[in-house]
Amino acid sequence: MTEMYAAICIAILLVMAIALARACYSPTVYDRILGVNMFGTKTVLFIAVTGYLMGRPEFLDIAIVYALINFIGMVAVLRFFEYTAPVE
Amino acid sequence: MAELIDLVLLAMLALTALRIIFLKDLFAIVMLFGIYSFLSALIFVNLDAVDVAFTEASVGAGISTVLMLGTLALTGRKEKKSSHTSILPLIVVCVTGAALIYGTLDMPPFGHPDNPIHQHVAPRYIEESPKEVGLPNMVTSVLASYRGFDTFGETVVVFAAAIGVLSLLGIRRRKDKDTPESGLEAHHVLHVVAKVIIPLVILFALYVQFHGDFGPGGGFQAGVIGAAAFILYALVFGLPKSFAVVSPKILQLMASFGVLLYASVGLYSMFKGGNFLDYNKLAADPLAGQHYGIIIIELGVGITVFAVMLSIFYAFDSQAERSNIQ
Amino acid sequence: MFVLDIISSILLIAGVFFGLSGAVGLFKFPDFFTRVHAASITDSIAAILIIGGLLLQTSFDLNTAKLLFILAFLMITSPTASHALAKSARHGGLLTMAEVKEKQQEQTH
Amino acid sequence: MNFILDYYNYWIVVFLMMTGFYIVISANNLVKKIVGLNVFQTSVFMLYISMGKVTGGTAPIVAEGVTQYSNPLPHVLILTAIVVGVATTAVGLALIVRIKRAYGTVEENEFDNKDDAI
Repeated sequence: MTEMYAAICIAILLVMAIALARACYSPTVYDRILGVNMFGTKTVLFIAVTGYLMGRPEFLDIAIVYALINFIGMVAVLRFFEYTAPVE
Repeated sequence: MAELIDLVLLAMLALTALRIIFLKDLFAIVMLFGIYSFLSALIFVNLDAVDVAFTEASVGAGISTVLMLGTLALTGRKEKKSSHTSILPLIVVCVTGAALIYGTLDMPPFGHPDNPIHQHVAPRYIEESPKEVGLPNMVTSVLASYRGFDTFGETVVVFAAAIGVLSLLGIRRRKDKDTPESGLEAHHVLHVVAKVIIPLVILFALYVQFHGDFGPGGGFQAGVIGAAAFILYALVFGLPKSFAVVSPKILQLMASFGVLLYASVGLYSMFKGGNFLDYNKLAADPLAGQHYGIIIIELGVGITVFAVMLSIFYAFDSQAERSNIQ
Repeated sequence: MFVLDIISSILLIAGVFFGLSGAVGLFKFPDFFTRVHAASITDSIAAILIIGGLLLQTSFDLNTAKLLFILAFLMITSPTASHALAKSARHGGLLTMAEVKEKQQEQTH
Repeated sequence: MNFILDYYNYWIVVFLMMTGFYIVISANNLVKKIVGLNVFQTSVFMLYISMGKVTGGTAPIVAEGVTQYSNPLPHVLILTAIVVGVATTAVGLALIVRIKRAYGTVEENEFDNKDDAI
């Protein structure tokens, strides 16, 4: 099962890299937010899988924090974004 | 496998930092900074520092990003063309970097068990702390018991930061009722979901607070997560409603109460005939004394951090709302 | 146990497949709203499949509860975030590709 | 390859540190400077945590059947440093808000000029 987890980890890392690329280079500001959000949810899954890969799955708490902070960051971006006029 | 993940994550971190230099849109910079914090927390998980990852994910990625976004709402989101020449900084940075890289070659190799850092003090913490303090989480025992005095200092620094921010900005309440509702009032789905999420988050904060002795977590993290729940409430429903739930006055009282709670544990142990923050004297059984002491001071830290983070957010958000309504 | 391992492997691989296809969609689709569609739907299904795969490896303890909590949390927040983002993009005046084409045609006529 | 793996973490730390340093000294906008400071700060955290890692070790929380733990001391130092770091960042941002109110700008050269005009 360990090899399986390792392969899944690498694949999720790949997805994260693509989402990061979208966040770095994006046509509109909304695409950037989308990339950041996708990056966040994939990190949650990544931590969950690495917990099993390393054999210490009790650290799933960190994944919960990630999911929570990702959502709050998203809401904060939307909220303060209304104050600053879009440029693109 | 851990090395490979480490390699990839650090490379992603470096690329993110590099991209921050070249972006001109401050909004994008702050969002990339959020990713940067997330990535560094992931690396901390991979390097076995779960408690640090917990803190970095909640504090660095959560609170810092929200505060920076609040500042951007006040200062505008475009960086203007710099009048500096960028050659001189580049030379300075390259020379310093080269010197530092030269210095790293003398460092002990990464991850080797015989490195000097692992020879002194740390073995004692690893071997003795489960017996002396009786907690499985060594980070909590070192933080709260062995280095309790240090942690007390950090708590006071956090408290001082709140005083600094409040004296610079202040929290303004709007008196007139006619001003338009703030918050994301157009997003009805968000309102419903926030109502479901917030109790869960507060519950999770309490779990982190009291489970910190056995798993990753503790007062610092729990305080920040609790504050994040109320920040979410303030973001979605607007500041006036949030003031009705937790008023800034109560927060100021809570912040000072937490610090006093921490200090009073120290004074009580002196009163019982020990040194300052000597938990062994708190109860007849030294182990039980350690338990009481750690739970109470973690509670103090949690209350202070919660109150400080939330009042700092109030200060920034009330400024942002005020200037954007005018 | 062997059967469980196989089932959870299948779930994990399927989850990663959907995750990857969503990431590709993030670059391949023509306008913002289709990209939101790609990202949000695959996000949800990937979360369900991967956490489902991990759930089969637990033995009904605290970890199971935590995984279920993460799953529930993601199921609530991730679609909400996508919805709010798409809504504010719409309010911010972003147009779909079809609308952009329509506008261009109007201008040329 | 071993040589690279032994020092890779430190090199990335130096790179991040220099990136943060460059942003601080070259950026004109004060908010960007704060971001640079935070990048710098995180690189220092990374250095400490890298030094605390033991290959084959695990997180310093007692578990059955584990003999090798990573060093908990850097974790404690950095945990508190992160919280203090965000507190100082908040003070810095508050100062920026005040500067914006006093000068009407947060670009370094612009309020320098205004100072000279007075």
